Amino acid sequence: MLEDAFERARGEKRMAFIPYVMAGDPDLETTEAILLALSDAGADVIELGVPYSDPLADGPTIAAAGQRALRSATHLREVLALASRCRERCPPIVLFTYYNPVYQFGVERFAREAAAAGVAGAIVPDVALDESAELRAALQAQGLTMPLLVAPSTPHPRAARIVDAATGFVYVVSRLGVTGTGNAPDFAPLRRQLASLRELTDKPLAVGFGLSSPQDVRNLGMLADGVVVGSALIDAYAGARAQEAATRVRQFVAPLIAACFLVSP
Amino acid sequence: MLEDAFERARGEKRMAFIPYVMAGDPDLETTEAILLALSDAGADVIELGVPYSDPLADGPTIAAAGQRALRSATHLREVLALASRCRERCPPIVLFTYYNPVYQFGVERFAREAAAAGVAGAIVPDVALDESAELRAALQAQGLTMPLLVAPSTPHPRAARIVDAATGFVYVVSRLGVTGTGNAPDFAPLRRQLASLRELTDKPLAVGFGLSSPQDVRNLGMLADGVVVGSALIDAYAGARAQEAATRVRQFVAPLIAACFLVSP
Amino acid sequence: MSAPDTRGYFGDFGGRYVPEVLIAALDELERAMMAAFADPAFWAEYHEVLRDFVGRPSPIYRCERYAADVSSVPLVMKREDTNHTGAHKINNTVGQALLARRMGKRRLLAETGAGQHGVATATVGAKLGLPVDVYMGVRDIERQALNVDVMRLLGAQVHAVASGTQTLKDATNEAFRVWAQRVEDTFYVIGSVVGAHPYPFMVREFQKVIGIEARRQTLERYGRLPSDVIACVGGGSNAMGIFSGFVDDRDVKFWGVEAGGKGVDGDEHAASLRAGSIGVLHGSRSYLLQSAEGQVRETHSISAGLDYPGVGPEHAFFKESGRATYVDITDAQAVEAFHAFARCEGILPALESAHAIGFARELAAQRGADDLILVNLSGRGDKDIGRC
Amino acid sequence: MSAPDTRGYFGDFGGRYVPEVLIAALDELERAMMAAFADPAFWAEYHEVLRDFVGRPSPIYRCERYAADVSSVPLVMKREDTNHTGAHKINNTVGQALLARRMGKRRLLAETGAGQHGVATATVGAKLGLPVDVYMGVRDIERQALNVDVMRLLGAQVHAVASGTQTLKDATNEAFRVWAQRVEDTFYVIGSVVGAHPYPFMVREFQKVIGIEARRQTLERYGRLPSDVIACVGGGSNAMGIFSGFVDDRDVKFWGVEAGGKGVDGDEHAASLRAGSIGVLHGSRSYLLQSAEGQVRETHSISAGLDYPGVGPEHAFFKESGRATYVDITDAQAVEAFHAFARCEGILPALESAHAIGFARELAAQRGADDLILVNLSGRGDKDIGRC
Ligand SMILES: Cc1ncc(COP(=O)(O)O)c(C=O)c1O
Ligand SMILES: Cc1ncc(COP(=O)(O)O)c(C=O)c1O
Repeated sequence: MLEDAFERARGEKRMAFIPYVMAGDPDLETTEAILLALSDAGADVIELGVPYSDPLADGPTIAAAGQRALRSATHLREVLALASRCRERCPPIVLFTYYNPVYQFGVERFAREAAAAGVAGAIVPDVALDESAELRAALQAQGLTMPLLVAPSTPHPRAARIVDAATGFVYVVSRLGVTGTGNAPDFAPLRRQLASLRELTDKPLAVGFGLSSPQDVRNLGMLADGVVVGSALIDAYAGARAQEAATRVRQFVAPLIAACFLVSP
Repeated sequence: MLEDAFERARGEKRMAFIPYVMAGDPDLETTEAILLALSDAGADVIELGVPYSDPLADGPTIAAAGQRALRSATHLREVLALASRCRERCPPIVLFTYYNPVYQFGVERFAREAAAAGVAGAIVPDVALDESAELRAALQAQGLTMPLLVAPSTPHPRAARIVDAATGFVYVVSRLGVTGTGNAPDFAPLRRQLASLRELTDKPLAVGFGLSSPQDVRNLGMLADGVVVGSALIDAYAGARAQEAATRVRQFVAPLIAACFLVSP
Repeated sequence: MSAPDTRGYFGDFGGRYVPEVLIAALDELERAMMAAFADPAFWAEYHEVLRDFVGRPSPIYRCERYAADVSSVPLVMKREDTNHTGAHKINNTVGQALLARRMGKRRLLAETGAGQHGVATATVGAKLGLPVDVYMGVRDIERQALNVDVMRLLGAQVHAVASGTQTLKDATNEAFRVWAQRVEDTFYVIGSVVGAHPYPFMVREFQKVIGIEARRQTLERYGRLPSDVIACVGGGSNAMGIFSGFVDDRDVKFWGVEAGGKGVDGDEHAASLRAGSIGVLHGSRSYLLQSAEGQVRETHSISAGLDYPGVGPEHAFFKESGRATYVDITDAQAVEAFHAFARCEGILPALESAHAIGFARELAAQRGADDLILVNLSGRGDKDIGRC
Repeated sequence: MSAPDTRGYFGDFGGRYVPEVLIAALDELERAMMAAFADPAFWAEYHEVLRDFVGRPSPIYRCERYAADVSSVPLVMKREDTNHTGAHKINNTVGQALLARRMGKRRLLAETGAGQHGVATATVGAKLGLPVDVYMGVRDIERQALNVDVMRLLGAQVHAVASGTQTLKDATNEAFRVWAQRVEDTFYVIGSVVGAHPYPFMVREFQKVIGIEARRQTLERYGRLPSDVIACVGGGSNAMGIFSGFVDDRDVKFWGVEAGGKGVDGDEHAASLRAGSIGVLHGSRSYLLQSAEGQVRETHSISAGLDYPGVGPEHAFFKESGRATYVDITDAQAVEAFHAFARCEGILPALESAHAIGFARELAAQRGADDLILVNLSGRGDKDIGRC
């Protein structure tokens, strides 16, 4: 499923647009409305965040969204049910979850139920290459992907091993640090890294962390296959619920999606 | 002069009555009125306290009296002037002073000016036998006495040396501790001590510290030659001034003086 | 020296569950650490600072009165409370800061709960001229205002963490986040035998001096080894520090004392090993207190330094292998031990250490003159006055 | 060992200016002290307690940064701050309490100002099972509430002294008064080299361990003696303790640093030697701050432990004989040194010690690499946080 999404975008000479949404923030109804809005707006893949008490790869925006979601008692089970409910009406959904909820749920069970819910894969930010084998195998056994992250600090030989092991796509972290809109990436080195990763693999390269504006998207210079926007999107609908949130999301993503096209190679 | 006072009392088959007054508490005028009242009432010797900032042999009553006196700027010089003013109208005056004011005044000068003021001697509670030689010599050179203290904790051989060195009288401390009315002496051991001191010397033995009532005086059983009453007397006039204070003093000392007689040998 | 495997596992516990952005830094740290550990000059410098600056060796002290009514067993305290800054924490910060300097790092970063580790890091940073940023939960900043003042006097920047529980757990998250941003020039000084590999191993090696000294001192003074070694367990560094000196002495029993709070049957405690389950927190797999859904739980202990939902992976390994036994002491028992020990021995123990001391009295009742109980008195209790 | 003469005089200073009621107790004490001093078993016990309980030897520590900008002179701190209870005071209370036990005394009595000596006495009393009564001025109880809590936790009774200045001077008067009442079963533990003979001598002998250790350590580490030894002077015990280790090394210069308060030209300071005159206070003849009429003056220092109008008689003797030079450091200078030292070396000095440290920087500017300045860091500054 994921491969198709990137393929289609590539066919349309654009980068895939991958919004990140925290499930259950502030309630599941709102998330559902947002998912549908994103789908309508033309998102290619959706990252669906699973709330976690200790999101150490996340900046304040996503961390706060997770706190709100926990207050609405959203955990992995509820997120899977949501994904299942939306599967027919949405582009491919990739879960974004920390490892511990998965571990408690049971790794095998997680893979099975995620597959049953129609989910395309899982990004687990605190499981880097070295700890990924078991989870990757379990997901793969269910036909699910496990994108891995490459960071600016990742040395080249290690990056080669990561892109090798990643499935679905490679998540290229745009800058040092955590998610959040505070400081924009430094695009020159990012472009260099994308070019060098491109030499290593044909797998789609999706860039995330800190992208918030159409200009950021354009700055990627079409070197990436996809663009992840999370914190900025959450900021855009924070405080709103249901249809009101959906409306704001629609307004917010339109120019970003346009920017994915605008760039000339 | 002191010897005469004790002699006269002995002749009258009574103990000499030796009130203690803090000079300048709360002002010199009051002290003067009190001195005259004591004289009228029949005091045999007067201990005149010199205010000092750190009276470590004194309990709360005399310490507080000293504080009040210091607030009226009464120091050694003022006390000597007072003694001089009252000399004609009073029984012999013995200064009760800590060493430091004397030391600052100058030991020689102190002896000289005390003699000039007509004072009979000086009791210096923080100068025990061992440190007393210089001061004693200076006072003696001016014809002044220096009574020394004997405490319940003083070993017998040392007591012998003290009574030897003491001039004027021997000040027998009635109990462990400092001046004050809090706890009355234990009279049985005190009487034993008086008896044993009596074997050592013919010098007058005056008992002080903690005596406050006619009964205390009677409890001495005529084994002493004199009775010092300080804190209880100060309590009796505290808060009053001038003639009012003098009146209270007169009322307070009358039964004490009577008790000095009452005791049958 | 029993090291974890190459992936940083002690048996099933440990590992490296951190974002990719930190992996290179952990690799760099591991390489630098191994090089330093193999370099006698590094250890010479470490020991010189421990001697001159920290005041090591810390003494062992035999209690005269505290448990004399219940037992004739010699009850011996390893006196980490006499260290500069008043706890064992500084052994570790000295080691890590020297390593940071050796690696050419320009700044230090630390999380802190009670503030003891923050103070120990600020202290070493001041001494070495390395700027220090300390992350501390808003609630802890309020509860431990004095230590905040100390850190500031030492020139450290104390940053308030308002997310999550606003305590140590979230301060640690935040420290990881900040490290991820500054990973190139910043050394993250972790305060206990927790975190991603190589931290649990490295911190243990820096705290091992406690056990090495205590073993030598006990042999010298009493001509024998202890029958039992007791230490409180928060993250587990003081316990691992003293245990590791005796790890090959198979007859020496290890007792880790966790914070029983208001009772381990309820929710208000911090006894991860006693009452938790296996999971992943702050970079390693170990025991932790969590909900059925894998959300990390809020904990409670009267002692701020034990108020942490996780525990070092090597303790989890010791628990599974049976090398150590983990027990708990409640708030009330710890407070009682604090008072009794102060009055009987003239030493105010840290409330953390009071947990170990409380258990020691219980164990003493089951031991005799031929045994010898060694307790790690991990810190002084000045910081706890007014709290019990 | 340079003892005072048989009457307790160092030159013209010292003696025994106390009420007769105490003379026998002082005689008894002197005899017991001399017997103890001649008994190797006494010293063995004293040194064992210092080692196991206090944590001695305290280290010497060479500063790396504090005065490096003004001098290349090695600046070495004797670390009394690492002692149990955080100051040199405990060396003395250990000695006196052991002596009290040897004499069969049943209770300890102490005066305290800042509370450090009170805490040190309460500590040793708890350890030995001897009840402790501490006398402390009402104003000091307010200013030093934390130490009051510590004393109470240790089981001591703290008695408020409301007379006079309500500070250390009057607490000392009161302790003498109480001692006079209980002289038979009570040992009065004086906190500095002051009081009537044999206290100044005895306290010095119990603090001499500082100087003996420091001399050995300096020789071992640097192969030479210090050119200068610096200590702050309140009553003078930490200074006398370190000086006495070097007293026969005639080339070693001694510097005593008094509290200059708001300036020794005015009235608000506590510099008895610099700005006082000879007199008698608390049982001995020495320098003190007094009015022309011989009333003892109220003093001022930001550092409670130096806020005392008198000084030990041996210091008066050292001043007269020129063996030591006495200087002063103002409140403002001490506070500045406190901050600078904390930030440069990672050590919070007691405000008392900060006086010595402040002067050390001045002296360092006049010394070079061939010299060596040794400073007695008499205590830790935790107690002073929030006061500067
Ligand atoms: C004195 C003391 N003991 C123990 C602990 C708990 O930490 P650990 O279990 O890592 O020794 C702390 C933590 O702050 C502490 O300050
Ligand atoms: C740390 C410290 N240094 C110095 C002093 C001053 O006393 P001394 O001059 O007797 O050493 C005190 C007194 O409390 C103190 O606590």
